[in-house]
Amino acid sequence: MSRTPPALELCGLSKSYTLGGGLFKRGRSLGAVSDVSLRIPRGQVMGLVGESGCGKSTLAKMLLGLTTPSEGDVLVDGKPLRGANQKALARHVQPIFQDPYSSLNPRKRISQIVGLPLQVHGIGTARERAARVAETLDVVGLPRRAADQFPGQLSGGQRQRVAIARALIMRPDIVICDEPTSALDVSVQAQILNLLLDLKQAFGLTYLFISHDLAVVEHLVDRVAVMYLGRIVEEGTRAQIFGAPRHPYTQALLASALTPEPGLGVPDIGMGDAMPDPSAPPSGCAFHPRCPRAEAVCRQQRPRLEDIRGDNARVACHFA
Amino acid sequence: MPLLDVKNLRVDLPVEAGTLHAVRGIDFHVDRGEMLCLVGESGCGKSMTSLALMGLLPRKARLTADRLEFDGIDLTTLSERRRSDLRGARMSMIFQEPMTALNPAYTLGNQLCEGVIRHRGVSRREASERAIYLLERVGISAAKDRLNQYPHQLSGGLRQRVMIAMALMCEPDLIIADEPTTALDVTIQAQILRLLRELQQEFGTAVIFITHDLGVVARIADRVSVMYAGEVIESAPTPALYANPGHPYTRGLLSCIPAPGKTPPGSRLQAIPGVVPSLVGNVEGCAFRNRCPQAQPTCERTPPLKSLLDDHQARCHFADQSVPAPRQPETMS
Amino acid sequence: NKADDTLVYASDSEPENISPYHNNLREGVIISHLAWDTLIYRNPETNAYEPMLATEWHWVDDTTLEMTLRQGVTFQNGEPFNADDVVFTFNYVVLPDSKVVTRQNTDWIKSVEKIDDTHVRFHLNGPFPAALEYLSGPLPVFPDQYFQKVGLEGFSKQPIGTGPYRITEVTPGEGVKMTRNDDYFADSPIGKPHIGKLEFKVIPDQDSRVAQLMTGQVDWIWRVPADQAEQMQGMPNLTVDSGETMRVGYISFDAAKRENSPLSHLEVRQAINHAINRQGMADNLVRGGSRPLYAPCFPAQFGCETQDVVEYDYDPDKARQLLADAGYGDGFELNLYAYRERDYAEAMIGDLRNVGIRVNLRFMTSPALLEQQRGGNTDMSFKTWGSYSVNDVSAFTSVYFGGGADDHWQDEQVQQWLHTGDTSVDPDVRKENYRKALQRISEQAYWAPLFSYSTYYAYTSDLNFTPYPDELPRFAEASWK
Amino acid sequence: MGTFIIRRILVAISVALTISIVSFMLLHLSGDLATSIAGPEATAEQVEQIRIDYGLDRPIVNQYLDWLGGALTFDFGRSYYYQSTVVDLIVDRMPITLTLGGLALALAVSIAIPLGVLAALKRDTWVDRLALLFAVVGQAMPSFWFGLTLIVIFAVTLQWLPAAGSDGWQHFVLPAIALGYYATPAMMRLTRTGMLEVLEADYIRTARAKGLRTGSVIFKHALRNAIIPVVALAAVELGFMLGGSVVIESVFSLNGLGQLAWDAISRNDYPVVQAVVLIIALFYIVLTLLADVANAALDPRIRTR
Amino acid sequence: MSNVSPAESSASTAGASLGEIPLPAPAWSRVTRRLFGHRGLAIGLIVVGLAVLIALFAPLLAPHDPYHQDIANRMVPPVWHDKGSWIHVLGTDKLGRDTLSRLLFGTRISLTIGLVVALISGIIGTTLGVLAGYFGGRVDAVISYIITTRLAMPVVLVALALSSLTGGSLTTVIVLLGLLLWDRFAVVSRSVTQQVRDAEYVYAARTLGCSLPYILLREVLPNIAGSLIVVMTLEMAHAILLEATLSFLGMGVQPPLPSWGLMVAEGKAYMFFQPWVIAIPGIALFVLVLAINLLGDGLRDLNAPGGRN
Ligand SMILES: Nc1ncnc2c1ncn2[C@@H]1O[C@H](COP(=O)(O)OP(=O)(O)OP(=O)(O)O)[C@@H](O)[C@H]1O
Ligand SMILES: Nc1ncnc2c1ncn2[C@@H]1O[C@H](COP(=O)(O)OP(=O)(O)OP(=O)(O)O)[C@@H](O)[C@H]1O
Ligand SMILES: [Mg+2]
Ligand SMILES: [Mg+2]
Repeated sequence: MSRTPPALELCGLSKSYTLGGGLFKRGRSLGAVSDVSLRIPRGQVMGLVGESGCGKSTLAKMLLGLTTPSEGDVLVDGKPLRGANQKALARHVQPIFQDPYSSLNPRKRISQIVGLPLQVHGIGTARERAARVAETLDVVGLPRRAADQFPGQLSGGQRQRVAIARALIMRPDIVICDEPTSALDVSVQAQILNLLLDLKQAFGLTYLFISHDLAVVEHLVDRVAVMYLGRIVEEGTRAQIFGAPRHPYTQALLASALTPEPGLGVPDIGMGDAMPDPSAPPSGCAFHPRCPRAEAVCRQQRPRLEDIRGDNARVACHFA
Repeated sequence: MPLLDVKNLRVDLPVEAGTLHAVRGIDFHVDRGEMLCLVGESGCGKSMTSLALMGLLPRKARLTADRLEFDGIDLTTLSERRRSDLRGARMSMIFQEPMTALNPAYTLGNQLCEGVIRHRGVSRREASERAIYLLERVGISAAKDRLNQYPHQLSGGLRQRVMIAMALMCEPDLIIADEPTTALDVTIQAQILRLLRELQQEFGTAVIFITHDLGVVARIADRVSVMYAGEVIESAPTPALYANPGHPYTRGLLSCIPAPGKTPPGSRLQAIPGVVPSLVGNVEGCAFRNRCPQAQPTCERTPPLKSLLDDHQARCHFADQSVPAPRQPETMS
Repeated sequence: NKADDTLVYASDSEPENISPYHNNLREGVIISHLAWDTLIYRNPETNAYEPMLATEWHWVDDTTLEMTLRQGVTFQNGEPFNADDVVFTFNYVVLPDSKVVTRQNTDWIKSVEKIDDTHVRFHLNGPFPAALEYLSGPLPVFPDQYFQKVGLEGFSKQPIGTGPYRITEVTPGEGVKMTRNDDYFADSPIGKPHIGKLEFKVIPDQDSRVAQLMTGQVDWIWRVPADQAEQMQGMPNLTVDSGETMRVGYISFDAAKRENSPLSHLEVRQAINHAINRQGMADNLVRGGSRPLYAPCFPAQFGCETQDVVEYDYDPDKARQLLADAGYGDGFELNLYAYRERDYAEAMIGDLRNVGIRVNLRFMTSPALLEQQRGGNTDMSFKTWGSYSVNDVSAFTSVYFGGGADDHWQDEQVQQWLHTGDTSVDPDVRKENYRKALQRISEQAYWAPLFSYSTYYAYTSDLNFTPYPDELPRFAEASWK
Repeated sequence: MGTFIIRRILVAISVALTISIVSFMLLHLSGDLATSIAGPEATAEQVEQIRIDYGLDRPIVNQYLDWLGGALTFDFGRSYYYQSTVVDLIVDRMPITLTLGGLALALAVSIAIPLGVLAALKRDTWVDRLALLFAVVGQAMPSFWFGLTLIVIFAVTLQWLPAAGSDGWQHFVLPAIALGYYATPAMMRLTRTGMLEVLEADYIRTARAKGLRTGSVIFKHALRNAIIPVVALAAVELGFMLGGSVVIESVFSLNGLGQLAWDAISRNDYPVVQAVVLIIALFYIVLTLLADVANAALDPRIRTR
Repeated sequence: MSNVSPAESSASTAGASLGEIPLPAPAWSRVTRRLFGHRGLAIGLIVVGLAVLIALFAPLLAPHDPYHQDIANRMVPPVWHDKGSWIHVLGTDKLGRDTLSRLLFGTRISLTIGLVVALISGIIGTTLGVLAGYFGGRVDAVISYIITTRLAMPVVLVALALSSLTGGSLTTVIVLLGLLLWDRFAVVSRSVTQQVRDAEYVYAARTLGCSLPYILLREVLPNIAGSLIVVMTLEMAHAILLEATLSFLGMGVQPPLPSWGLMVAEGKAYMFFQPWVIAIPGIALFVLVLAINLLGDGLRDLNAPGGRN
């Protein structure tokens, strides 16, 4: 596993935005993602969870080359992404976005949408491309006649399949899924999750899977990373995270998940309401204002993300 | 007498292709202090139902009902003016989207107080005091300062709590909460749900809670009504529904969610194949039959509402028959 | 109006400076004659020169004119009129610093010398036969003490003259208010003014002027388009009058720097002269006394000797023939520059089109046109000239063919004749030279003179008003019915 | 709010500078000024003299800087045509243009907003269609035609109001209607669209759910948000009215800035043209600045952004 | 009995109304239905279409040469007037040219002005607006500043100043208006682009390595076209009217070209006594602008998202 480079490796990745800047004024800086390092081995599914606004989508955008990192590097198959052009990257990394409604251009036919990657990369003749499109629509389980329709004529689940078909037609190695099912209801969600799992098996895909829904994450992933205010606070295998979470934020998160078990009531996680301001993060451990276990040291020192126990799981907490 | 009694409620919307029957004759009732959950797939008419109750349907919508009574008041014949006396005072609503449900141009204080000033004729001072009290109750610190803030200065979770406080300003008898937590992440969702439950127990308020998250339903509801394609297809006390779902759609829904500890990770999930029928025009027979694993030719007839155990009804020809074995998972369709 | 003894008259433009020497607008000339007097009066009916501020005058020699001034005249501010005023005025206006707008009105004067309080002597730069004409026209007399006290700027805000009306208020962009000068000297050939107050209003929009005349906000307007004027004739409370004016419309050609320009061919210029339906335009468009003209001068002007001028009649066939002769049988394309009366220009374009010349109209403001012309960019321009009402050909033909900035042809022979005519004091010599010049100009078709303009006046029927062909309304003579 | 205003002011200043350059260049590069000032009768020497007198022989940059330096202290030089300074001319004419523009805008706003609200509330009824017709008529009618028609009807035929002049309020009625009508359609349509959009907004439903009375929902909650873009547009329209009133001023012989500019253009009185263009631009800039501040007051999101 | 396979069951039991997503009607018939179902749009389309036809076939339709003048026969009133005649149905103008013929030929000029100006300004404004909206940040700041500068300039005055110097002509007017009227396009396309920019399909195109021009032209533009069409129709009307205004002030298209604006402007002198001179081109102008407006409104309605499905 250490021989072959991981499919995706992030080294100290950071991204800050400038807020309120203009022609004449420098804005404040907001660290959306800070110093994130992660390795996703080939063929694995990495889950990424965290509060809304903690930087998950920003991270995904950097992996897709949609924004350039302020610092740090992304390695795809061991090769740095920085400097690689978007077209070359497109062959390796493809996204599936959250919203099946806005991710398809409403004015193009499904065949055009799915065939676009081939066209952009100049692959095959028109006829070959059409064949590839049909084939890919089969793979994601869409009827062929869908090819001539417009996105507006498809249901949410079908649209999300179109998006998946578009992502897959170039046979990428890595698929970045940014909340791919949160806009869908449970029955459609199940269809999509099944499809993702099937494809992983069939093509050996590597996924980065971002979601709020812990049950879904637990069902799907091999490893999980938990983010809080732009930083990874805990990372480990599914069993490690869901079985024995060590960071207080992870614990709160898991405690808040509601399983369909009548009568259990809603648990009290005792975490206060203060969502911190990402442009002025708290000192020390960013979680300390809301942490039930916080002590003086948490205010002063930022805990490092370390593999303390040597079990290949990392956590950033003074008390882990 | 139930607080809210609904018989054969229908909501029709004219659309380009004809008439869309968004709500197709549903019955339900809510008692004082009760929490009723409405669940169902997206687009099955949950929001339309709640808007119908509030009298806030879209402009073109047409409402009919055999009975639509709130505390003995017939809502179908009520004038808009009398209706507005009820709204906010005795029945109030929490909307799905906390980010847009507050007017960006006015302070929270202004928006919180205007209702109670209008209905109870109290002074601005008194109204503010009540607002502060409620904001504190919904867990907002420094409530007094918040009154002078504008909605955009608040995070989603805070706004949603403000909406809840606003719904409580006049101590209504009925709160309708339309997916109040779908936009929020789990930690905030948990806080809000707890709060709603507490307040409800404290004030004896009846709540209609709309969601499609079955996890949430399980934790908070007294009773559940499951909707499909504009109809209530099953209605039961919460434990009964989870223990013994009577309609194949309910069963399908429950099996779609990965349940930690029950569904093995990485295994295939159950899914309900096919799509919801178009609600434009009339639907003959059982609306679910094209997706139903147990569908029979009989299903082309409209299924009756069958009563199961205490207060448990399901609209299926076979509701009272033993549950058949779950169907094999589908492959990619 | 009659009720408040105020005559409100309106026109489209206002003089940039009320001082008569510092504007070149007709509206300015009108005011000049209301508020100031000249040394000599030209009787508009007989064209004879009569005494005004000067009671007598005689030529000492070809370049010296002596005048006897009237006594007992005072300026409107009480300052007495005497030789100092005359000496000051004319010595001031010939200074380059005085920024007089129309130099040629004054540049024949070298200096004026005071002999005694009632006698002055004009020294001329050379023989200038039209001197009396000028002295009776655009050369009013200013009060020397007052002017020296307030300067030009002060003077233009609070002008003082000896004339029948006193200017009380000048509002740029709006107009001028005047009241009757009750101390006006009794022997003036103008006579005592009748109407108590005059008000000049600037109303740039033609139709607004008409509307205001109809609503009674204005009592008198002029330059009413013929069509409107004829319709207004039917209105009971309005009187419409018309008369020919000294203004002449013409087309000037400029082929000077254009060897290959079609206009360098005499036949082409002649063809254009034949192609334009002067009579039709005068009768149908201009109307009100307009007549076709064939020479660059107004017939009433001294020296407008047209007996040998070629009269190009309206003959499209001949025009086509001439064009064919010149090698332009298929026609050609040309620009026509213009700055006023777009419909006249359009009519000409129609006529030219009829003989195969495709003309594009380039319509612009008159300064812009002038700039284009002086830059040598205009092949053909439709312009007009009003001679500043000076009844002498030197104010017209010599301006355009005497070798000045606007002489496109620089025909030395013509220049010679005109010069002789302009400087000779013998009327017959002058006439002879002008005749030759005009003849050659027409033979060469350097221009296409078109027609004289007319003016339509429309005013309230309560008013007694007499129009004169020199385009100078005399409100001091007007009275209420 | 402070930084917001400061930033807006900085942008405003740079825009004003740009306009000053544009208006200066526009006229200076388009022909020989000296010839046109000198007038038809001038000789070549006189033209040269004028070139020197007016400083037109110096490098254009110097001329611009001098002019700008003057403009900063509201010294726009002297009119080539009138015997007075440009500032005096402008100060004289400004009240008329401002009165006309202000009245026209007030008229437009007081018709457009209520009508827009009504059309939105009565959407798809005959009220709405009538309002649309009214708007389209306003857009389709050249303003001079409308102005003259008003004159024919109200001044000439009915003799209710004077046809021209600026001596009293009566003189401003017709021109204000003619000018105001031109701005009404856009504002009305925008109000209508804004109201339709806002009425669909969730917070309107919230307000109704609180049981507020219809009037309170419409005027307190909906209108305030719907007119935010209308305020911005109103400022633009006023700017347009100030600069575009030439036609109306000419038809009604009002002696305002537009007329001044138009006369100056036809007389090549460049100092006046430049100053008027700059002044009108400054008006626009100040007005949009005010509109922005007003919007920030109406919409707290802008203020604290 | 309870073990029927799902495929069979749905095949055998699904009623017609329960099928999959209903197949939409063929695109063309839907379009025509919507076009003509919308009364305003239909009227607008017919009138504008008619105007285009008239413009194209003006030489065939015109009873006379529009330039042929006959000053002896000037100011003939239209046929319904006592002194009218069937030779000149709409009468003649001040030079005795046939009004109807000039009106028909004038359609060409007015339509050309409307179209070309809208096109030029559309291209300029849309380019600026799309770039500002798409890139945001500094690009946006700079372009917004350009837009503000442009808005702050009094258009009519500038247009007048320029055209008085150059002497108006059809080309000058078109170029001038085209260069001046792009502001609305820029403002609108900027704000719509800002909405579209963050649509995930644009991100998707970027992650596929689509070139910038492709994204702007093929992904962004079609989705903002709806608003642009509306602005376009507004600007067409605006340009036609502004030309009329310039003509009124004497600085528009030059005669003898018969533009409607010019005809209205010329007719002004006859408003009091021969009102038809101005009324005839005025009404034509009014009808065309009305139709263009209806067309724009209709297209906007047509393009409005009618719900997600
Ligand atoms: N273009 C941007 N400019 C400035 N700030 C931004 C920008 N994009 C994102 N941010 C900020 O960066 C932080 C991280 O945003 P991001 O979208 O990555 O969060 P997220 O974890 O994906 O949240 P969610 O779960 O709600 O999707 C947020 O505070 C957000 O406001
Ligand atoms: N304004 C409208 N015009 C036409 N159809 C509408 C309108 N609003 C909703 N509908 C349709 O009415 C049906 C019921 O909508 P409703 O909003 O009640 O669904 P829901 O159950 O609340 O769904 P969700 O879970 O997505 O909120 C849907 O098919 C929807 O498309
Ligand atoms: Mg995100
Ligand atoms: Mg809903």
